[in-house]
Amino acid sequence: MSAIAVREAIRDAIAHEMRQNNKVFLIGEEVGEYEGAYKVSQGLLDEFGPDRIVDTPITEAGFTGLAVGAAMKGLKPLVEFMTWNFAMQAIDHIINSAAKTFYMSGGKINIPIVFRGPNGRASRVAAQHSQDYSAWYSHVPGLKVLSPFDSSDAYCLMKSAIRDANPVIFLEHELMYNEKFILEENNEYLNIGKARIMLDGSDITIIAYSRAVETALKVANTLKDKNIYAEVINLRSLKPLDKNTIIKSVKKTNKVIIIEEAWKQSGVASEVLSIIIENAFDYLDAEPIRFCGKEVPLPYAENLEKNSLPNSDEIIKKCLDICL
Amino acid sequence: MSAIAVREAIRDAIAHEMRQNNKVFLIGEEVGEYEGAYKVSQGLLDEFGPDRIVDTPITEAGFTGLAVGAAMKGLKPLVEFMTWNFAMQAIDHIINSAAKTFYMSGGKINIPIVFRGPNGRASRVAAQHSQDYSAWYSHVPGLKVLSPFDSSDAYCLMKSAIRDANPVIFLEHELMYNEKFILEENNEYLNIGKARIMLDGSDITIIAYSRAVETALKVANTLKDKNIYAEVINLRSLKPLDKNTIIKSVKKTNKVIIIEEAWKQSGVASEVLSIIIENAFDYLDAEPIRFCGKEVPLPYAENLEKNSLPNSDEIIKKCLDICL
Amino acid sequence: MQNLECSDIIKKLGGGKKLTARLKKLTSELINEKTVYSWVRQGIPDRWKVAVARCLLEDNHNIRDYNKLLLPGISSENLTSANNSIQIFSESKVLKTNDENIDFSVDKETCIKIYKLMMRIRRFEEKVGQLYSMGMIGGFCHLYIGQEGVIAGIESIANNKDCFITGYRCHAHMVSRGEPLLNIFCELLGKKDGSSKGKGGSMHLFRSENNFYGGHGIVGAQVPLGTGIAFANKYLKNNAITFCFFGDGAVNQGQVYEAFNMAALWNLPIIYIIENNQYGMGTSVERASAMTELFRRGESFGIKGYEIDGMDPLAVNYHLKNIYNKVAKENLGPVLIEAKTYRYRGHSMSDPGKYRTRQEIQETRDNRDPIERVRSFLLKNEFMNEIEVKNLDKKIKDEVLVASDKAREMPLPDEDTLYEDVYYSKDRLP
Amino acid sequence: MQNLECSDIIKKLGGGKKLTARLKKLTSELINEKTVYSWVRQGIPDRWKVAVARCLLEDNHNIRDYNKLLLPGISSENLTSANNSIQIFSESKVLKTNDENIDFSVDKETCIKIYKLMMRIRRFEEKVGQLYSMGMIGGFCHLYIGQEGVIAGIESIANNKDCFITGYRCHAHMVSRGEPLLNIFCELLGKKDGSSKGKGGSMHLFRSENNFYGGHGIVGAQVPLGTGIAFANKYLKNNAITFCFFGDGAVNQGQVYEAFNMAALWNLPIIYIIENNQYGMGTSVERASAMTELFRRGESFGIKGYEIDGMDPLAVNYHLKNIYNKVAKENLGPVLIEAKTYRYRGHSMSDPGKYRTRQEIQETRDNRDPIERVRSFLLKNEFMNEIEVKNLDKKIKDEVLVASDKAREMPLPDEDTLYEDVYYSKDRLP
Ligand SMILES: Cc1ncc(C[n+]2csc(CCOP(=O)(O)OP(=O)(O)O)c2C)c(N)n1
Ligand SMILES: Cc1ncc(C[n+]2csc(CCOP(=O)(O)OP(=O)(O)O)c2C)c(N)n1
Ligand SMILES: [Mg+2]
Ligand SMILES: [Mg+2]
Repeated sequence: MSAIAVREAIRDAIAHEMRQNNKVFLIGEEVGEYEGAYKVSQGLLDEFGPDRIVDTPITEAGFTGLAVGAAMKGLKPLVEFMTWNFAMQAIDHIINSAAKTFYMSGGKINIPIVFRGPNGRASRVAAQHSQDYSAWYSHVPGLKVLSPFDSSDAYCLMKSAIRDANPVIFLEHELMYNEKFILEENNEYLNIGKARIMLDGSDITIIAYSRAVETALKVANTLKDKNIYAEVINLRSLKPLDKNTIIKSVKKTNKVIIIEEAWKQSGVASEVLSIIIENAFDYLDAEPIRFCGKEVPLPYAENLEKNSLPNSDEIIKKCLDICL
Repeated sequence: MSAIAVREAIRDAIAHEMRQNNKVFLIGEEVGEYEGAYKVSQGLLDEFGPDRIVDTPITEAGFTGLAVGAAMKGLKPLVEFMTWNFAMQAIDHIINSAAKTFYMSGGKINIPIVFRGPNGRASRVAAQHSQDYSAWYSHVPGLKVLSPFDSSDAYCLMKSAIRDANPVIFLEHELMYNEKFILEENNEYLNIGKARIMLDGSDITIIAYSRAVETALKVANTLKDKNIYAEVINLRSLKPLDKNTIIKSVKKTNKVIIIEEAWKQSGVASEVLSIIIENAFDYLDAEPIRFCGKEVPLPYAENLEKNSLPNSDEIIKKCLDICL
Repeated sequence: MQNLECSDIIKKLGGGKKLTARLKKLTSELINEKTVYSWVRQGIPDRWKVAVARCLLEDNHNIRDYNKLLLPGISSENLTSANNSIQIFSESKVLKTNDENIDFSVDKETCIKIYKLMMRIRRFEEKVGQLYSMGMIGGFCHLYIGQEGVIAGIESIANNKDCFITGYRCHAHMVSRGEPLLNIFCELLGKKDGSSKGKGGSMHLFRSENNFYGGHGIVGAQVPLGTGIAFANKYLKNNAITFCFFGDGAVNQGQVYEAFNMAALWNLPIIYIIENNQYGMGTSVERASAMTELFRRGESFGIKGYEIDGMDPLAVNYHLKNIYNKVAKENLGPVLIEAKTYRYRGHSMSDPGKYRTRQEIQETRDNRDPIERVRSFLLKNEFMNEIEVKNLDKKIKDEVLVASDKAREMPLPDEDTLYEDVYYSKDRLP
Repeated sequence: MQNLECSDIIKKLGGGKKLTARLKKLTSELINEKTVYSWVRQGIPDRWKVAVARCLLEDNHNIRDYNKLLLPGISSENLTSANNSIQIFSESKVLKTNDENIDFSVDKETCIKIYKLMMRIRRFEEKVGQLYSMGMIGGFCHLYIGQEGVIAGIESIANNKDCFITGYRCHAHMVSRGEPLLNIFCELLGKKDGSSKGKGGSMHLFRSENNFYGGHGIVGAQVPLGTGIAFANKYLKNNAITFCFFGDGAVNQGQVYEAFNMAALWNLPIIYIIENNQYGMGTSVERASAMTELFRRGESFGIKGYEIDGMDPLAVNYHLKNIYNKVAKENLGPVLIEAKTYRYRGHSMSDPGKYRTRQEIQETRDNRDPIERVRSFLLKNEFMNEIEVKNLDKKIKDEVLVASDKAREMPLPDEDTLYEDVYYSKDRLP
């Protein structure tokens, strides 16, 4: 069990599934010869050839609609968005053509498709290239929404996503691509809809997803030094959300904070908080708190950019407040 | 003070502002000769001519981008989407070109523009024509999001929206267009960001927006028969949200439910609930509850469609549970 | 492989000193496609590239051999299609239906099939209009009356395995693809046994068993979707052709051109059909489109276009048969058809119709009705006599009536189906 | 008004019995545009409509008089533009820059201005490349080196009130529109005094006082935006022309064609410029575009296109001056320019560049460099001598160095500005 980067984990999962099922193909801008703007598809063109690794013109609406059409006809497209920001041009097809068709057709036409790419902030790329779409997509019934944190998440969830018969939104994080993690070998196909407890704890529950899990683990580590044992939950599946794991943990620890990098208003954290309130209100010793990205378009300047993220010192301070 | 329909209130507000400022123009599909698919622009072509009431081809991305460009150059476009569903084709311009430019340009280029049209369900038009975008737009900094309930809201908010120097999302409700309400004459220009207390009460707070306010008032009425006095808050401005009014009311009544027609997960109600928890946790006698639209693409069949909405009997029952 | 004359090249390039020097150097080597593409990047016009490429290709019919000479990622197919795009460019045309040199006649069987289908659609739609007026159908409802010639002409040359896709004006396509009328009526009435279990309604009809892929409510969306179906057919090598229908209003949607470009680039087996009924809602073509010869809308993307008279189903049959064969057998790639047609009814049931005159509608009905046209032809050719036609009409009318009456008695969907079909229940694909 | 010959009409229409009968009926009445448009709807080809419309229009120069004859919503402008679209159609062309019959020479002042601007851009961009490599600039950074001839040629014919808009490769346009280098450097370094207060970075530069509207990160988005600026200029009747720049990759974006259609339909004063540098990231034009003669991409929408050599700024100056005058003074409406150019550097700073050969880049630099070309011209025409040119080069190099050194010392944005500029603070417009 050696460490592998998140980028490689995604690539390996795709390659594995492509070997199993020749209806699976990858389509997007620069996925072939260039091997992906972020090199996620490295080596795939060599192995699978241009019929199955399809470079497209810069036409997100067009190639997304095309992929959804191909899925209607029985193929399994994996659509790479160079970043999720560009998927706004194609969102009508993701929502109206992919998410709603199975229902509108009374179950006749299902759309087995995976939409993937880096989501949220990268480094210094400013507002138009840094939006986090977790809340938007997880708002919409008919979609499944996955948000891996580490290589195991990425590998197993990607394989499960490709085996799923529904449209799946797969939100990667550019700043995690290079991070290496041990790949756990069991659990090859994860059940979509299960959160992952990264750290068992008894004193406070910290809920996060994507790169914010790193922040959560960092916070938990600091708290441990003060003899506070935090339970860290990596949501991993934003739709369906794993209510049971969340509620169970909160009932145990009686305290909870939620961290996300995205904007606060009607974000994922607001849903998690609402679920906790609706299901475990009487178990709470303190009000749950959300720590989110600041509600501004992401600025370019280094110092401003840094300040726009949830701040771990602030989070630690609040946790101590609550727990002591 | 005679009753006027919501449709007319919107039209009158537009006409009033167009008379004041000749940089204001209306653009969209069928807004001119056809006088709007829902007749909101009735009579405007006659009064203002085709230079200011501009019929477009069916090209949402194109005419939205065009309108944003015109706003950059100092005009004040009012963009009609025949319904907000079609704005998904244009959402990149709404978010990336309109909402973010003022920030990205360091305050150099502001985008004075209003995007408007019917949002959410209409009657029997099925999933692709029935989505409610309240949560999506109110998630995004740089936008203001308004959601009028009655003719006064519609009239005053539209006038304020047109006078605002920022991009404003104006979410109308097709099933309210024909409803008539007395127009209150003071408060011509509302401060955006203020909720409206529709009914004073002491026992429970019911928070809603758009057509759900009707449901809220109906529920409050039934409760009154049982001597329970509900305070009904019409949010009206979804971004910025009027935290003060919400919190003040909850601190008074100690109980709260939230009604919205849109999908639940990370919806507007989840934000309102989160705000309440973060600011008035200790004042609550019971957990706040959300009543939302069912999490399915809206079905066509009459009975299914009806069941997909928040059910007032269920709401009343829950209120009684909480209050008694 | 041909070694081109240096002077020739220089002449074509129009001179220029440094360029001349460079070319002289180059032409002492062998000129191949790689050189050619490299030149292009250095500013030599594409038409020159194409000309040279053509020379190179003409000398060698086993094009595959050239692949190794090409830059990575440029396949010889791209070359040929770049090549074609020039040829294609000036070839879009109006296919005259009044040309007396062409014999549009069809055999008896085909003719009767076309007639029957049009008649079933007409009667079905008329009944739908009635049910709507009675308040039994809700929401939007777009009738196809007047346009029957397009779908009937095309269905008469299509195979079962061929794929169809269209917008919200989709009842006729569903009838054409063989869905029992009862199920369509049930869907429109929001009943349990509707084609989409009552969940989709008028705009969202699908019949996957006969390759009808809807029924889409977003104007233009079906064009990339249909292109994707064609992509899948090519991927699966199943020789099916896709017919992708859209309107004269939809033709301005940007995603249409994104799809055109990919279809041409990848040589996909698809026939795009603009059903130009002259209006998108209340907007006439000339108020919506800067260039109103819609059959030429593919030219900027290398797609050949033809205008045909959609009010003449026999002409549709004739021309589409030819085009179909080229696309299917000669691997022609995408083609664009503009079928001039007309809708007699409003855009949807709530259309006040102030944007055109009654006279305009009446004249079209009187002079160009597709059903009347084929009826005359049937009679003239003695495929059927007056009485047989009458009986057929009656039979169809009865069938429609029986189906609609039955549908009205069918039950609503069970209430617990509200939550069904949001997700495919089997979590994994086979 | 001309009463057309019935036989003529019938001949042009190609016959057809019912049609003939109907036309006979019609031609006994007066034929006017209304009739013509009505015919179109009834299936008579557009080219015929246009022919007749032209006849009618030619007889009467006071076109306004016809307005009352037209269907509501069809203005005579539409008629003329429909009319034009046909003329335009086959007129797109390659404007030869090597044509020895044309005199591309410019006056001394213009020539020096062009040279200076290109040199400032080149040196600025080279410095930016250095600062990036030193880790002082973050994120994406797209250099313009090699393409300077396009912007310099265009700036040489534009007025201050004319509007510019482009994508993320926008440093050069910002320099061209007169922004002090210090502010651009500050922006790229994320400093307080940056053009966008450090909030936008390399891709989001704006200079509204000189009508530069960005600086947009979404490929293709600037095309509708620029079209909207042209719409506003027409609305405001201020006679400004908009120059809207985009790439050969952006040219496949659907919104481009939505914008083209509206620009042509409404006759907007805009010049679209495709900066065809042969690649969109790592994808060459022929791998992305089915029809690679990009200057013809407007034809399906009635927009005339010209190919020009963007590596020759004097030719750009010459051709654009003519086109500009037509658009500005003859109300020609939108025009599309494809400027063939080349970028010497990677797409952005992180581009491995495997998709092309070093040789291809080197040859272009050696043979077609726009700066070298103008330098030769300057010297040959004795506008400057060798020493003067050297001194000028040195001055520019120094200016760049001073600005970049200064920028490095400037402070970061104040931390509390994070929350500023989300909303315009004055709640209401004046
Ligand atoms: C993206 C989008 N914009 C607007 C609409 C509303 N709409 C429905 S049909 C229609 C007119 C379409 O006209 P056309 O393409 O000519 O088809 P026809 O109705 O004539 O068959 C419009 C504007 C829509 N459904 N989708
Ligand atoms: C909608 C969208 N899709 C993808 C991208 C990523 N991207 C940035 S630049 C670029 C290539 C554009 O090429 P071209 O239009 O030729 O301009 P050039 O970079 O050559 O100046 C791509 C794919 C983007 N920014 N926006
Ligand atoms: Mg139409
Ligand atoms: Mg390029």
